[in-house]
Amino acid sequence: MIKAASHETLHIINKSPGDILLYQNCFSSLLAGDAVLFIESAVYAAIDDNFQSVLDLAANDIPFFTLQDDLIARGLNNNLNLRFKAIEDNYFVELCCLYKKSISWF
Amino acid sequence: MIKAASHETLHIINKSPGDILLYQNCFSSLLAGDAVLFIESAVYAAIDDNFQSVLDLAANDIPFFTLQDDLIARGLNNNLNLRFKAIEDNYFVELCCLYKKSISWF
Amino acid sequence: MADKNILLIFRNPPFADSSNRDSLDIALACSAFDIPVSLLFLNDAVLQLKSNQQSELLEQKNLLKTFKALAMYEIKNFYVLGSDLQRYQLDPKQLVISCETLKQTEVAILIRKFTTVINL
Amino acid sequence: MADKNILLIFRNPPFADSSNRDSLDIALACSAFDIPVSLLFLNDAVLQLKSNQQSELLEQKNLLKTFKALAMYEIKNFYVLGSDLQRYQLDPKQLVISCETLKQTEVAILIRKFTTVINL
Amino acid sequence: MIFSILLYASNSSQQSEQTALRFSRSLLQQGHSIYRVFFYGDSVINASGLKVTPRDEINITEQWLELATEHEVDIVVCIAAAVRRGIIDQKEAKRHSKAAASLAPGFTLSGLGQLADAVLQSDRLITFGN
Amino acid sequence: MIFSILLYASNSSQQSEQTALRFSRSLLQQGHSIYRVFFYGDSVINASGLKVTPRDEINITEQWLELATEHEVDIVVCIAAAVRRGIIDQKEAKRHSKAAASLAPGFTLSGLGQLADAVLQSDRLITFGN
Repeated sequence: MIKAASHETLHIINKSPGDILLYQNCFSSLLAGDAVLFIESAVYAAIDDNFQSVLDLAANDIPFFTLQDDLIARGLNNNLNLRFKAIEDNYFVELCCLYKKSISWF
Repeated sequence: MIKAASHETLHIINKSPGDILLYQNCFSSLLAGDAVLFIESAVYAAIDDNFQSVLDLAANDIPFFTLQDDLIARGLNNNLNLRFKAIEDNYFVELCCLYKKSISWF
Repeated sequence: MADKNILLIFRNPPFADSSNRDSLDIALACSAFDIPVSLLFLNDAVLQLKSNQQSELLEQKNLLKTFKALAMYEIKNFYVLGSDLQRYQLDPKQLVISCETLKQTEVAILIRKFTTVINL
Repeated sequence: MADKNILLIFRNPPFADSSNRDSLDIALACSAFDIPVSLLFLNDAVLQLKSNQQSELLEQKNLLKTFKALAMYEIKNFYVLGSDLQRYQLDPKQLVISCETLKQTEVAILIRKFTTVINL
Repeated sequence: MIFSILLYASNSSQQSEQTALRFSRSLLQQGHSIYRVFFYGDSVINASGLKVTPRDEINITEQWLELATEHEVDIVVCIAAAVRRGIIDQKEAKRHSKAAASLAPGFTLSGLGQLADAVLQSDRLITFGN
Repeated sequence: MIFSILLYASNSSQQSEQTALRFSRSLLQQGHSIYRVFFYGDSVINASGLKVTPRDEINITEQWLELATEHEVDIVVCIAAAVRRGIIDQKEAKRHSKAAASLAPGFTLSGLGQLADAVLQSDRLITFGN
């Protein structure tokens, strides 16, 4: 039986996936138990065809969240990468409570 | 006999080579007759071991200049990439006169 | 003084900073001074031309109306990169203004046609 | 409230913006409140620790003196990446403070040890 | 839970401020509390009482003040960051012989100790920057 | 040759301003001229008369004013960019019912037409930003 990982660090990233170095830094800082929340311009990662190579740096067991309102504001409703789970703002708060700390990457 | 290219566009770049996208944009915009001037944090390109891959985007006949004072201020005096020619501030002005226009990449 | 024309390069996604609005305002000012203006969208900048944006959700102003109004100021030359469209799964028809799609190698050739380039 | 400790992440080269100075000031303030402080230098940030900088040429203040003075405030844990040193041809001996050199994979493990991380 | 918010915009985009506002409103609605909002770096410009927001844009300064008043949130502007950017209160104006103050009423200038204190007193510190 | 300078700092680092100053001094020394220096975007903060520069740092505002006075350089601050960041002159203060002005004496607020005019009147426009 696999023990469920505890909730450790919530990584909050807000730049578009064009900022390759920022994504490398963020994804290299992940350990099991962490999660990544994509906000503001980072929501474009969910429709970025070039994103796979940097995405591979993040192990499959790291959950990816993205803000629903930031997606809709940018006209992004379909063809989203299935790895991303869109959430409401109140769940952003819940994530911050659930995880022991946050790191903002900007 | 090869005709000397005219002096067309001076590209002025000021971010460190960690900003990969900026360097790709700048170097993709070069044509014969252009030159690149590396100022401020961009002078670190002259000591960057990882720089070769992006540098290959710029054809060999594109001159690379860098500001002497910006190098010295950052403690960079030796092991500089030989492609870069260090210049004084007054030659920065001369380059701007010599080339028909400039584009700043920041 | 030789005749001038100007290329404004946009490189940033919508809402992230003020550079897109600032470049657009330069475009309008230059046009009012009868300087021919062209706009080039690189990287994420094409994303701001996407239709169906709902910036009111962010309590932000979007620039779509201003882009659409540029034709009234005789600003009609817009360029985007095919590779950027592809990257972000965009069809040229989804853009709010009609843009010419360039290959990467055509950017350098385009730039050469202008006396002045502003790249905020 | 559980005991706190803080990691400050530096990511920018010297002179480029105010983030390095701002992070350093946070380090000093936290130390004054008896919060244990560690500093992690990523990417270009290691370049600001290089000796032989002559910032007076730029009429800028450099932060070398402040970094050297951190020990007086009981701030002694500094981390750099081996890959960043190598990239910029830096020897740990050329740095003005004594840093522990980490492998890329050790960064995530380091981060886990802190209750608070500020990453300007 | 007790939150504190660190605002650190590196440019005049209001996007990170607006995200921070959305986040703050949401957490207060859910019954959590904010110990302190700390304006640092270029974010201090948002505490200017002299800036004029175009009519079709949101006035971030007012929104923070409303939130602070309604929920008794402590809003602190870093004095060092503010003074070097021309955001000064009456006291600083006098001390530096400046003709006028520029800090919007309702904001307080104070030192980074207020941020360190927020680290100690809060369960979570969330940074919003760009 | 006739130069114009466009300043566009996206953060409060003074590096690009200082490079622009070095460049401007050098070109004037070589007998070229500056038609106009145009402050745009976040660069307008450098035209604040209320900011206090720490004693061990260079006061960029004063340096631009010195250069302007000595060489009769036209220095213009974009009015739209300035007003939204709280950099206002007496006229704007009155118009918007603000308690005080903040623009440093010696600087002028004006519109983007001044930049378009600079494009037309100069041989070279050089942008310094970050």
